[in-house]
Amino acid sequence: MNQASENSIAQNSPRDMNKTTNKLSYRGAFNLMVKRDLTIALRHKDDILNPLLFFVIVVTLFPLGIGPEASTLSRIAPGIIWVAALLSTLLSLDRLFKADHNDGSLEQMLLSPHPVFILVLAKITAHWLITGLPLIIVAPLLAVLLHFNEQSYSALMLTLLLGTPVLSLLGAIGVALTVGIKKGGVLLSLLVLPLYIPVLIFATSAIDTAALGLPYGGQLAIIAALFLGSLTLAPFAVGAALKVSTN
Amino acid sequence: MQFNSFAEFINMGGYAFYVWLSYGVSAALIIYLLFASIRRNKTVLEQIAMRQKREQRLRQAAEKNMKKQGLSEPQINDEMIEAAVQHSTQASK
Amino acid sequence: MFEQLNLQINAGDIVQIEGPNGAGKTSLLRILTGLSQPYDGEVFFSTTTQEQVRTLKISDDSELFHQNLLYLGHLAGVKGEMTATENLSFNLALHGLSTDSVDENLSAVNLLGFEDSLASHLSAGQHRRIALARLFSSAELAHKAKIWILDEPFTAIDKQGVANLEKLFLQHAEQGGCVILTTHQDLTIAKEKLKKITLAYRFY
Amino acid sequence: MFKWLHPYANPEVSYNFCGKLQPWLFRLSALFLTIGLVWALLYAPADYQQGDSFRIFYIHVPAAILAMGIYFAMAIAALSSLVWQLKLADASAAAMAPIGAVFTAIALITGAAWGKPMWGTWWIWDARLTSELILLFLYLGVIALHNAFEDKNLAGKAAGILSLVGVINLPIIHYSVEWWNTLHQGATVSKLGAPSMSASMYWPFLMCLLGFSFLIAALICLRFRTEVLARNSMRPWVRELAMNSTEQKVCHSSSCHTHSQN
Repeated sequence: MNQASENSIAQNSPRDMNKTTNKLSYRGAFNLMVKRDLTIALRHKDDILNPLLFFVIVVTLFPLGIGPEASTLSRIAPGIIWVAALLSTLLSLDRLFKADHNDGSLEQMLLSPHPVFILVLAKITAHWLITGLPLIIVAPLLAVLLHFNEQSYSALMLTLLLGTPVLSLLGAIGVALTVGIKKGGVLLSLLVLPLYIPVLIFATSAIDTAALGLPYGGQLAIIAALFLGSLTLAPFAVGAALKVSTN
Repeated sequence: MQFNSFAEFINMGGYAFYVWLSYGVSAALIIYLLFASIRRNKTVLEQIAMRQKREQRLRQAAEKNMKKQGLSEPQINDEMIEAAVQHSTQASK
Repeated sequence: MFEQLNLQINAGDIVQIEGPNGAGKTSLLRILTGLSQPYDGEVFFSTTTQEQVRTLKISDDSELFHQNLLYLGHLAGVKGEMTATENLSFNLALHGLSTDSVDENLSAVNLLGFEDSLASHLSAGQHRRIALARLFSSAELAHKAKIWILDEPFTAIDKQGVANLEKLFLQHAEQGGCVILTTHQDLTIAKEKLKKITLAYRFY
Repeated sequence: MFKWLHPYANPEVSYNFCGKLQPWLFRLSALFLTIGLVWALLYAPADYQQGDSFRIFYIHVPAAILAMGIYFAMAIAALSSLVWQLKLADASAAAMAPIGAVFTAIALITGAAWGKPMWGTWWIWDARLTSELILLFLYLGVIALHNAFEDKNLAGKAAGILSLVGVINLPIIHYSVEWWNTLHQGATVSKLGAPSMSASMYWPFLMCLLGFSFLIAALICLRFRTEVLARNSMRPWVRELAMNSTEQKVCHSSSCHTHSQN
C-alpha cells in the first residue's frame, strides 16, 4: 500500500515542487498516524483486551449451549470462531473514530494537508493491529477447545489473516457513517453485518474444505480478492462518510 | 377461465391459504405504503405551514416591540436571519 | 442560517465575527474551513503561485487550502492518552511542520512544567492551551499556515495570555496572514486594524 | 450533454412535473395490475407440478425483481447525488428506500408462502430467499441511516454512501450465497425457478411486472415530491404551496375566513 501512495505522490509533485513547504510524504503521514493510534491503544489497554476477552467468552459459550460432543463441536467450530470474530470486531469498531470525533482530533485530521484516505488507511491499519492480530493469535487456542479438525488449522489461520482486515475495512465505513449519531451502536451492527456475509461464507467454507483434505485455494483467493477490493475502495468511502459525519 | 365455480376459485386447488395469504399480505403492504406516503406528504406540508404561521406571529411581536420602543419601522424581508456586515471604520489599508 | 452574506478577507486582515449565541458564528467558521458545506453558496480562496494568482473553490484543491489553514474549533483535539508534548508534536507533524521548538511553544502558553504529563490529567483550559500552542509554533516558521480560523480562542485563557495572543495575531497579520476569529470578549486591538462582522439573530 | 435535463434540476419544475406524471402512473398501474392479476388468478393455467400454488409466482417474482431493481436505481441516484451534487437525486434516493423495503418484504413473505406447500416448510435457506433477506437488511440499514440524521441533506449523503457500498456488495453477496447454497444443499431444492414458461403463463406475468413497475414509479413520484418539499421548506414556492394547501382545508372544515395575511 505504501508503494501505491508513492506513485500518487509522484503525480502530484510538479505542483508541490513550487511551494516551499516541507511537506510530509504520504508514507510519513501514514506512519505518524499509525504510531499515534498504537501509542494511544497501548496506554489504554482495555481497548485491546476487551474485544479479545469477548471473543474468548463467546466461543466458550457455544460448547456450554450445544453440548460437549467432539464431533458436533468440530463440525460447527469454523462457524463459531468466525461469527465470534465478526462480533468482537464489531464491538471494537466503535473506538476507531468515536474518541477522535468527540475530542475534535477528527476535524484536525480532515483539515490536515494530507488526503483523507491515507490517514483513514493508517487508522484502519492500526485498528487491525490492535484487534485483528490478537484475534489471530488466540484463535488456534480456541480451536483446540472446539476439537478443531487437525487438517484445517492452517486454513483457519490463513482465512483469519486475510479476512480480519476486510472486517476492519468494511466496518470502518459503518463507523464513519454513524460516528456523528448519538446512539449509533445498534445502527452500526445493522449497517455492517450484512456486508460481512461474503467473508463469513468463504472463510468457513475454506476451513470446511480443508477439513476434508481438499484444496481450499479457491476460497482463499476470493477472500484475498475481497481484501484487495475493500483495501482500494473502503478508504475513499470512509473519507466521504467522515466528511458527512463531521458536517 | 380455469375455474368452474366461485368456490373452486376460492379453494385454489387446495392451496387457498397460501395463495390468498400471499395476495392478501401483498395488497395490505402496498396499501399501507400508499397511505403512509400520502400521510407523510400531508404532514410535511402542515409542518411547513405551521412554522410559517409561527414565524408570522414572532414577526408581529417583534414589530410591536420595536414600535413601543419608538424605533423606526423595521425593514422586514423574508430572510430568517439578516447578516449585516459592518466595518467599524474603513478597512485597514 | 444566514443569507446574503458576502465577504472578502484579504491577507493582513483580522476579522472578528460577533453575534449572540445561536446566530451561526461557529457554523460560518466551519463553512469557511470547508468542514461544513453551505446549503447554497461557495467559498473561494486565492493563492499566488510564482507569478499568477489562482482563485479556487476550497473543495477543488483542499490539500492546498489545508496547507494554508489553521483551524481551532470548540474542541481542542487533544488526546488524553498522550502527553502535552506528544499532542503538540503530532499536530505539528501532521501539518508538515517541524517539531523542534515544541517545549518553547508550550511555555509560551503557560504550560511550562506540564510537558510530560498526560493530557487526561490536565484541565480543559490546559487542553485548549495545548491546541493554541500550535499558533505560536506556526508563527515562527517561514512557511506557516496563512489563514487562521479560530473559534473562541480566548476561553480559559487569562488576561496575560489574551494580550500575548493579540500580539501574535497582529504580528501574523503584518506578515501577510489573516486571522478570523469569534469571541465574546472585546479585543484591545486597535480599531483600524480590526474588521467586525456582526451576525444578528432573528427569530422570524 | 445533459442540457435537456437541466430544467429538471430545479426542484419546483420537477415537483410539478412529477405531480403531473403521478396520476397517469397510478392509472396505468391500476390498468395493468387489473389485467395481470385477473389473468393470473383466473385464466392462467395451473402448473402441472405445483398446481394452483403457482399463482403466487405472479406476485413473488415481479416483487423480487423490482426490489432488486429499486436498489440499483437508488444506488445510481445516490451516485449522481454524491458525484454531481444533485440535490434532487438525493431526494429520489430517499424516496425509493422505503418502497424497495416493502417490495422486498413482499417477495420474502410470498416466497415463504410458496415454499410451504412446495417444500413443506415456511423457510428454507434457498439462495434466492437468503439473498432477498439480506437485501431487506441492506434496505433497513439505509432507512435507519436516513432516520438517524436530523439534517435531511446529511442523511441523504450518508445513506447514499451506504447504498453505494451496498450495491458493490450486493452481487458479491448474491453469488456467495448462491455458491454457498449449492455447496450445502445440492440442486435438489431449486424447484422455485421458472423453467421455460409457456406463453399462457408468460403474458400475465409480464402484465403484473408492468403493473407493479408503474405502481412503484407512481409511489416514487409521490414520495419524491414529499422529500422535495421537506428539503426545500424555506423556499418561497414551497411556503406558498404549504399555506395554500392548509388554508384549503380550513375552508372546507369551518366557515371560510379569508386569511389575507401574506
